[in-house]
Amino acid sequence: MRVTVRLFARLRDITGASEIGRDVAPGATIGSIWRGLVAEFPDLAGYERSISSAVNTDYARMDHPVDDGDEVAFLPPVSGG
Amino acid sequence: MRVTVRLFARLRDITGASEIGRDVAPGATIGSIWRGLVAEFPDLAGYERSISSAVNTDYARMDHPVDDGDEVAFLPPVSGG
Amino acid sequence: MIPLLAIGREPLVLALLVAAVTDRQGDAAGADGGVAAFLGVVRNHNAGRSVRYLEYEAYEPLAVRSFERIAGEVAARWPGVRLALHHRIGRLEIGEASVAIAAASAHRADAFASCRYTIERVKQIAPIWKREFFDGGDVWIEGAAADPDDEVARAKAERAACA
Amino acid sequence: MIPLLAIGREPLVLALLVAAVTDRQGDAAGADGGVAAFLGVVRNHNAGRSVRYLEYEAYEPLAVRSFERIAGEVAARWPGVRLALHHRIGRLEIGEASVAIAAASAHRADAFASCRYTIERVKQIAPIWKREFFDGGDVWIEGAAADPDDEVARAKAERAACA
Repeated sequence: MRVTVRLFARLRDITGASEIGRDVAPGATIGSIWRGLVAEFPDLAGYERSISSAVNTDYARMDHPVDDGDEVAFLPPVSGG
Repeated sequence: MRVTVRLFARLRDITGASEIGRDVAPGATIGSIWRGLVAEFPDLAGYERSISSAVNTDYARMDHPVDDGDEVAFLPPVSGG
Repeated sequence: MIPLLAIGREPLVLALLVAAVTDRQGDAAGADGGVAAFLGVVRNHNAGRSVRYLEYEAYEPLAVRSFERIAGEVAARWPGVRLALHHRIGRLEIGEASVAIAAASAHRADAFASCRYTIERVKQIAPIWKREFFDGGDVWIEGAAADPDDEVARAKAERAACA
Repeated sequence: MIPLLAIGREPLVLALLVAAVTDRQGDAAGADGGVAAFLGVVRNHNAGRSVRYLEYEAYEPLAVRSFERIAGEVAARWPGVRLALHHRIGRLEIGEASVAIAAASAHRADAFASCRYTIERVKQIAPIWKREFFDGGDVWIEGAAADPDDEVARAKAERAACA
């Protein structure tokens, strides 16, 4: 299965990309994708407790399963307003 | 001494005048002018407890003395906003 | 630049009040983080009556002084807030604004609180009256007995402002 | 008519939001008694730094959904309130508005509370970020860990709204 990962604000600066394609195994979750990113970009580890995530432009928890073609997004703490 | 009395909103409707000239004796207060008006226009009596007053465009209490040439105003309960 | 405190017969333009409170000079320029604003609007219903229109009148010089007093109370309670307050008089149709307030501050909590406090105080102490023309007649609306020194009323306005 | 909820790069015009929330049709026409509004403005100081300008970015589709969620919360908590909420993204200079909110209601207490609640919730859950360019560098500002289902955060927003 292939998913698109969207990254914002400082997460994008750390990874150097706002959008990354990822091949994932069946049974993958948002959390497993996140852990894969942290392995690749250790500076992401500091966001372990403050990250939010979304699937297909809806907030979703880390244990949410992903499907082929999903858009998964990781959001650092927000600062709008 | 002569003072000008200004009346607003329903007080003006009751008295039929927005401005009345009044000759007052030395020692007159806002309160004595008010009581004179109530004697003349009994419908004002209902405002006994809710009236506010001013002298020369500043709020003033009923026991405030008046001087020749003063502008005295009587204000029913307000409803701005 | 329009005055910060005013009474007049022309339609109110909230954007002018917002511009007036945010256009600061010197050290205060650029220090605002938020502007809270309020418009009082003529409603088509009141106390079960169908309202056709309102007529507002004011004891204008005392009303302006009352606005200055309110602005002084705001300055004492929320230092750094810049306040604009305009009230319209004359005939107002349904949907038109009778009062406009804007309060700028470095922090939104102060902007909201001072804006809300201001409308409460206007209703308590500004010598302004509205006459309601409804289906079947008209009536002077009488609200608060105005007493600027009434600390109980002032405390009530502070509570409404969540201050 | 402009949309009630929006994100875009153009300067915000508060008057358009006020017009949008007060221009009601049918039974609701003329029922508004007050409009509370808020503008968030770019400040020249933050955390001891001299700010030069800000750049806002958003995850736009999720941000619009977040605004819809906030509007739904407002509708549930303050029935009859009509809400408009616009957020700007891109480069914003000192004094420019980043967010504009207008809330119309028959009663001013609901207008104020829902307006304040809305800005608190935007800061809690809207996927929007600001990068601050200050004298000597730049930094991403990181505030709240966004979780729309966090009832503790929601209760905090209600308290700030004095609701």
